[in-house]
Amino acid sequence: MLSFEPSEEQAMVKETIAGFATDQMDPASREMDEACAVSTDLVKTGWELEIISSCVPEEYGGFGEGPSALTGAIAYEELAYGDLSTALHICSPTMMAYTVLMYGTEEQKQQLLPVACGDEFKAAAAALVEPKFAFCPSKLGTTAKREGEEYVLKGSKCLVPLAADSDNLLVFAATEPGAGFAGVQAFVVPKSAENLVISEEPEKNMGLKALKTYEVTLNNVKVPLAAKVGGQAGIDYLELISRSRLALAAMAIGTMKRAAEHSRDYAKERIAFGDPIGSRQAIAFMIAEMFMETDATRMLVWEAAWKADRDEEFANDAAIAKNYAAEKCMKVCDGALQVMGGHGYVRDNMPELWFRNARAFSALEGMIMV
Amino acid sequence: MLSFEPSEEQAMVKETIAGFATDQMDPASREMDEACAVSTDLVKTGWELEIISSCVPEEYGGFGEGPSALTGAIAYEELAYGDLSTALHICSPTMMAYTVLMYGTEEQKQQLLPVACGDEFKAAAAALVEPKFAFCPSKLGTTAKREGEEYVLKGSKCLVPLAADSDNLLVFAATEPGAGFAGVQAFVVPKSAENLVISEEPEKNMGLKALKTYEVTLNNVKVPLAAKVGGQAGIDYLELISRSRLALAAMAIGTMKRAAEHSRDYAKERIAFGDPIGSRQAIAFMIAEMFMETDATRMLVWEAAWKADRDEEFANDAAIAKNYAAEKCMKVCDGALQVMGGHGYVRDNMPELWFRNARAFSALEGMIMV
Amino acid sequence: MTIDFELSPKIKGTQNMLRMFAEQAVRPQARKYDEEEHEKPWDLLNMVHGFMKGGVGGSMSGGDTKAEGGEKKRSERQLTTAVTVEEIFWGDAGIALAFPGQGLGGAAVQATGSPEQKEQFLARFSGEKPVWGAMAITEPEAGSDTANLKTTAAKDGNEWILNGEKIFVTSGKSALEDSEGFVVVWATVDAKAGRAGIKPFIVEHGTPGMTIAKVEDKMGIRCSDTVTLAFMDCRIPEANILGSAEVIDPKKAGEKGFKGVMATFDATRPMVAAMAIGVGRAALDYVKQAMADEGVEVRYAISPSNMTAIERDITEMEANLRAARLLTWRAVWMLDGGVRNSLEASMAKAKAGLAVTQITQKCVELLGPLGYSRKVLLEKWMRDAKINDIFEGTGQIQMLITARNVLGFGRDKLK
Amino acid sequence: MTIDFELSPKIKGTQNMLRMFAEQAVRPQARKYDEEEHEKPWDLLNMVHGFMKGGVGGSMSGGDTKAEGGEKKRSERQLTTAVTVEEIFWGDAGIALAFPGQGLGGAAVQATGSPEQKEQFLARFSGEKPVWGAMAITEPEAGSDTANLKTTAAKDGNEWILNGEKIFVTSGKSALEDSEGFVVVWATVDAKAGRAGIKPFIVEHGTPGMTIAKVEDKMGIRCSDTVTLAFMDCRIPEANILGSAEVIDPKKAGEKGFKGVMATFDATRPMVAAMAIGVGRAALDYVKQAMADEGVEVRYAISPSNMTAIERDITEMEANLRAARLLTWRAVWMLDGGVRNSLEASMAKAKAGLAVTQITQKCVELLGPLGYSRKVLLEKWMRDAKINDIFEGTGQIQMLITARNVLGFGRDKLK
Repeated sequence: MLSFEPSEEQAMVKETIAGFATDQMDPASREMDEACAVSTDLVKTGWELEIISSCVPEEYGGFGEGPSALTGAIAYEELAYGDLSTALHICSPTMMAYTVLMYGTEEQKQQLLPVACGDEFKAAAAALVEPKFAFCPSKLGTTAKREGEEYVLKGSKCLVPLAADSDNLLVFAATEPGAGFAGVQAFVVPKSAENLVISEEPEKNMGLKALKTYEVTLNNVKVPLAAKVGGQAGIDYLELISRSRLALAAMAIGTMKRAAEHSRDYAKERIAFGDPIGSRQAIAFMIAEMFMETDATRMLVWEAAWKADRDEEFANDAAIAKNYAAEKCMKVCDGALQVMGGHGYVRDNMPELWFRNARAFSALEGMIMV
Repeated sequence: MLSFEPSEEQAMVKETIAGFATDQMDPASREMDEACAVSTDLVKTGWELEIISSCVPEEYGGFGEGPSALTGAIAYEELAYGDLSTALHICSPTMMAYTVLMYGTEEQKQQLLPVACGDEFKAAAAALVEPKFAFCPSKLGTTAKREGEEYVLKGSKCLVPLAADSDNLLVFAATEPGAGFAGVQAFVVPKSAENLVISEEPEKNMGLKALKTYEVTLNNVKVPLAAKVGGQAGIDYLELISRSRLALAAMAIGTMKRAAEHSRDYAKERIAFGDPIGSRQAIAFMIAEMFMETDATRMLVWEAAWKADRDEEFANDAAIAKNYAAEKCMKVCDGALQVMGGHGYVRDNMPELWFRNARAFSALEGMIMV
Repeated sequence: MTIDFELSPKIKGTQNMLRMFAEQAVRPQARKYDEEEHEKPWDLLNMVHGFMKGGVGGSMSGGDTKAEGGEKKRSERQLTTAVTVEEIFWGDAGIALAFPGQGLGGAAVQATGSPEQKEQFLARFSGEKPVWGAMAITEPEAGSDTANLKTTAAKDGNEWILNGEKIFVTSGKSALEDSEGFVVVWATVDAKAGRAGIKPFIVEHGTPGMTIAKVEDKMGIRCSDTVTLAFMDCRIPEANILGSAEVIDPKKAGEKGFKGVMATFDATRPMVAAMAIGVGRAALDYVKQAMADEGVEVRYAISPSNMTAIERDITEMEANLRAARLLTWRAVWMLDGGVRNSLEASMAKAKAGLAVTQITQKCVELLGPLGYSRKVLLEKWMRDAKINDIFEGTGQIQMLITARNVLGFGRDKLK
Repeated sequence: MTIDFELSPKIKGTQNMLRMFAEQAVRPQARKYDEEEHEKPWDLLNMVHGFMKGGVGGSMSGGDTKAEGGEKKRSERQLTTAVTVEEIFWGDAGIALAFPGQGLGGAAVQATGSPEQKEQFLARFSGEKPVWGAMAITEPEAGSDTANLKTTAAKDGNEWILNGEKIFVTSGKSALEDSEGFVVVWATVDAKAGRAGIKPFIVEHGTPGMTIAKVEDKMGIRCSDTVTLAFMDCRIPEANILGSAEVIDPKKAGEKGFKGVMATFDATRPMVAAMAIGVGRAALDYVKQAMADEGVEVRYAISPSNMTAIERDITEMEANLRAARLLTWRAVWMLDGGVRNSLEASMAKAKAGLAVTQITQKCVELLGPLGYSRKVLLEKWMRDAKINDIFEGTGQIQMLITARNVLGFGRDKLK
C-alpha cells in the first residue's frame, strides 16, 4: 500500500544522522575544504554511526541482515547534508564491504568484512572511474587477463578515495572487453602488490577538496585467482554500479536540500530595494524550484531503492535517478550561489563550495554503495 | 567592417513586405487557418512582391542577379510575421527555381525559370521530407537508379507543398544510398509521370492548416536522364539544404517576433491583482526572453546567410541556426500562449495558432529556399 | 508504516481495468471527437455513467466516495482517483474531461453544502441518466484574480438575483443544456468587502436569466465543452447559497467560507497533475514503441555522454514523468491521510504541467513529419497537454503558491 | 551601409596579435595564479602596461582611446575593446581582470570629470609604471540597490569627509596599495534625497582615513583582487567630487549627474558579456579539441534526432556562444555609432552570462573525471565564468532591465 512514511528504524537513523550532520559536519565544512582534509574527529564520530556494521550479519562482525538500499539512501542524504567530502570519506569502505558481502566467497567475507565492521574506521578504496574522455562504466579500459593461476590487471584509475590509506583496493576490470557491464569483474588487490602505483599526492579537483582521492595505475599487476570477488561466479557488476548510483544520488539530494534551505533563509532575511529579495518572483521562483527538484529527485531515488530492496529489476531506475540527481544538484547549487550574488562567489559563504562539489556527481561512479 | 544595418535595398524590401504582412496577411491568418486554405488574393498580392523574379537574371525572365541569402532571410522573416502558411505557400516555388538557377542545365533553366518568373503565381513543389522515424536529409529512403537512358525513382515523400497544383515536382533522391549528402541528386518529375501518386486529399497536420501539403509516392517512376538537375555535374545537395534551412529559420524568426510582440502588448494591457500582468517578474522575464531569443536567432541566421552570399562554407552555420530557430520558436510561442493563460488556449486568440505552427520547423526541410 | 510504492491490490485492479477500458473504449474515439468539435460520444458517456455513476467525473474533484478504502484502513480515496484519472487521460484527455459527474461544482457542494443541499443537488449524479456539475469563477476581466469578481448577488426577498458574466466554465453546456445539472457560481454580495464578500451560489439548469452566451473553440481537449455564462437578473432561491451569507473576515470564516471552498482546489490540483501525467505517458509510450518497432533500444544504464541524443531525451522524459507522478501521489497520499498539502499539491501540479508540456512537444519533434501529422495522436497530445499548464491555476500561479509556502510569505509579501 | 560580419583589417590584426599573446603569455600562467591566490604576475603586468598603457584595463570600461577609429570613419573603439576583451579572457579571466588600467573608476572620470580632473587623474595611466583605477559602489547592506547607499560625504570647509564601508571593490588593492591609483567612491551628500543625493568622489591612494579592511578569497578569478574599503573621517579635497555637488532631480541632472555616471555601465555591460564569451570559447575549444584528439567528429548538418548526445550538446553550445557574441557585437556597434543601447547591452549580458555559465558547466560534465580535475583548466573556467552572471548586475538584474525596456515600464511599475 502506497506510503511515503519512513519506518521507525529509518526515522531513527535519519534523526540521528541529521543531528550529527547539522551540529558537527556542517559547521566544519568550510574549514575542511580550505584545509583539504576531513576532520579525523568527524570520521571517528561518523564511524560510530555503524553504517556498515548495521548491515553486515553477526557471523562477519556486524549486527545486521545485509544493506537496505532505501535505508542507505535516507542515511546518505542526511550525511551529505552536513558535508559531502566527509560523507564520501566515511562511506568509502561500503563499496568493498557490500560487494564482498553480496558476492564474495566465504573466505573473502571472513577476510574482509570483520575489518569493515571494526570499531575504528578503516579505509578500503574502490577503483572504478578512469581518466578518459567520455568515460562509461560499461567500457572499462582496465583489463584483467587470466594467465594460468593468476589474473594480470592493466590500466589506470582515478578518483580512488583514500587509496593511500587502504590495505586493499577493490579494482574493477574488464575480463571480457567489449562485453559491456557483463564483462566486468572485481578484484581485491593489496596496496602492496607489485606494479600497483598510487599517486604520491592526492588528486586536486575542483571540489571535494577535503576528500583525498588518488590516481592508481596498474602495470600488469598479478593477483591470484582467489582475488576475484565471488570466485567462479563473480559479481553482478550492473547491480553494484546501480546501487552505487543510488548512493551517489542520495548524497546529491542532501547537497541540494542544504543549498535550497540556505537560499530560502537568505532570501527571507536579505533586504534590497526595501523588501526581502525573496519577495521578488525571479528569486522566489528559483527557490521554489530548488525545493521542488530536491523532492522530485528524492522520489526517484526512493522508488529505485525500494525496487532494489525487493530484488526487482532497478538498474534503469537507478541510472535515471542518478543522472537526474547530478543535473539538478548542479542547477540547485548554481541557483544557491546566484541568489546570494557576489556574496555567493566569495569563500566566506557556503554556496561556492556546494557549487564546486555539485558538479562531482556527473563524474563519480562506484565510489560508495548502499 | 562590422555592421548590423541592412542595405537600402534590403530596408526597402523589409518595409514593403512588412506593410503587406501587417495590413493584409496577419488579419486574415485566423480565418485561413480555420478554412484550411490560403487566400488566393493574398497569394496574388504576395506574388507581386516578385520575390523570385527579383533574383532571376533577365535572360530567364527575371530582373536580378541570383538570390541573396541575406536579403531572402530579411524578406522571409517579414512574410512569416504576417502568416506562416501563406508565407510558405508564396515561397514554395523558390526551391525549384533557385535549384535550377544555381545548378540547372541551360535547357532546364530555359524550361523552368520563365514560368517561375511569370506574372501569375505558379506552384512548383519540392519533395524532400519522408514519413519515417528520425528522418534525416542525409539518409533519404527515396532512391534514383540509373537504368540505361533513364532514372527510376522509388520512395515516398510527405509535406510536399501544393503538389497537386504543380506541373513539375522537384524530387530529391539518393543516387548513391549511404553516401550521405553527397549521394543525393534532384530530379524534375512531371506530375503526369506514370507511377507518380499524389495523395487525393491534402495532409492534415497540427498546424500550417492553410498550407496544402501532400504525400507523394513514387513507384518506380521513370524519367529521362535530362530530368536530373545539372546533368552530369548534378547539384550540391548540402548547399541547397543549407539555404533551405536558412529560409525556414528566417520564417521562424518572423513567427517568434509576432508572438513576442503580442505578449508584450497583452502584458501591458491585461490587469490582474490591480496591476498589468507584465509588472510581475515571472511574466516580464518570459517576455524579455522572447525578445532576447528572437534577436539571438536573427543574429545566427544573418551571419550564416552573410557567409552564404560570400560563398564561404556555411552549411554548419545554417544547421546550427535552423536547429536553434526551431527550438526557440517553439519556446517563444509556447510562452505567448502561457502569458494569456486560458485566453491563449481558445481559437479566438492567435497564440494557439502560432503554437501549432511553431512546432513545424523541427519537421520541415527543403520546402523553401533563399 | 514504511515507505512503499506498491499500489494496493484494490487500486491495481482498478488500474488494470481502466487501462483496458482506456485503450479499448476511449483511445479509439480520441481523434474523432477532436475533429468533430462540440460533439459528444454519447454511447461511451452513457456506458461510463452506467458503471461509474459520476465516479470519474466526480474524481476530477476527488469526490469518488465509491472508492472509500474501508473503515479501519487508511483511506485511499484520493489516490484511487489520481490513478483513475491518469489512466483515463492516457486514453484521451478531451473525452475524459467530458465524462459525466459532479465536477468542481459538485465538489464545492460536497465540501461546504448543508445536508439539505447535498441531498437536493448531489443525488442526481447517481441517477439513471448522466448528469454534469460545473463551477463558474473566472470573469473576462478578473482572470485568476478571484478577489476582483464583478458578478453580483443581490438579496431580494427570499431570492438572490445574479448579474454578471462568467467565462471558461468547464462542462457548462453539459451541465445546463445536455443534462439536468447545475453550476456553482461565485458572486459578490458586497463589492466593497473584497474576498470576504464573495460567495458561491448553486444555479439549476434552465434557471431563467442564465444563458450560455458562447461555447469556446479550443486548441485541444475539444470533446470537453467550455462555455461563457451570462446572468441577467437571474433569480435563484435564497437557500442556494453555499455557506453563510454574512460578510465576515475570511480568516475567521473557516471551512464554510471562501477558504473552505478554495480548499477544494488543494484536492483538485493533484488531479490536474494526474491528468497531465496520463497525457505525457501516452506520448512517451508512443515514441518508445515507435523506437522499438525500429529496433532502436534505449541504453539507460550507460553514461549520458555515451548515449545518442534520442536516448538522452527518453531518459530525461522518463525521469520528469516519474518524478511528477510520485510528487502527485505524495500529495494525494497526504490528503488521504487528512494532512493539508497545499505546498505538495502546488509542487505536483507545477512539475507535472511543465514536464508534460515539454514531453509532448519533444515527442512530436522526435517523430518529425510523423509527429506533426494528424494521422498520429502525438500532435493532439501536445495540444491537449498544454491545458494542464493553464487551468486550475497556471504553472506560474503554482510556482507562486509553492514559493509562498516555502518562504512563508503571504500574498502581500510575495505578489 | 550593409550588414557585414567581417571585422575591419585593423581589428583583425589586433585580434590575431592578442590571440597569440593570450595563448603564449597569459594561458600558461592561468593555473599558477589560480592556486597562488592574491599573487600577481608582475612580469606580465609590466609587459602589458608597456605596450597597452592601460588599454585593456581601460577597455573594461571602454576607455581605450588609443583604438579610436580615425576621423571620418565610423568609430570602432567599443568593438575593438570587445574583441580585445574576448581574446584576453580566452587566455585567462583572472589574469585579464588584474591587468592594469583605469578600470571603472577611470571610466567615471573620463565620462563626467572636468578637464582639470581628467588631467590630474587620467595621465598616470600612461606613465611608466602600471597603475590601477577602481570604483566603489556596493555596500554590505545595499547590494544592487544603489539608491540606498549609507556611505556619507559631508562638506567641511574645502574638504569632503567620507564615512562608510564599501565591498566588492575590484582591483581595490591594486589601485590603492600596489600602485599609485585612485578609487571613485559613491556616497550621499544628503541621505534624505535618495538617488539624487548620491555623488561620485575621487579618493587618491594613501588618503588617510581610507583602509583596505579585507581582501576577499573567491571561488574564481583569483588573480584579480576584490577588497572591502573602510572610510573613517576620510578627508578629500573639495575638487574631488565628480559632477556638481548640488542635489537636483536626477532626471534634470543629465550627463553629469548620477544618470551620466550610470550610463558608463551601458558601455560596461557588453564588455562583461565579452569577458564571459572569452571564457566560454576557451571551454568549448578545449572540448572540441579533446573530441578531435579522440577522432570523434561533430556532424553539424545531420538532423538533431540523428546526432549523438555529445554532438547535440556541442551544436547547442556553439549556437548559444555565437548568438551571445553577435548580440554583444551589436550592442557595442550601436555604442560606437552613438546610439543608446541599454536594451541591447542588457540582452547581451544576460544571454552571455547564462550561456557561458551553462557551457562551462556542461563542458566539465562532458569530460567527466578529466573535467573535474584541476590538472585541466576546464574546472577553472567553470568557476571563473560564474562571475559574469553576477558582477555589473546579476543575470536577474539584466533580465529586469531588458523587460523594463521591452515593456516600457519604469522601476516603479516593474520591481
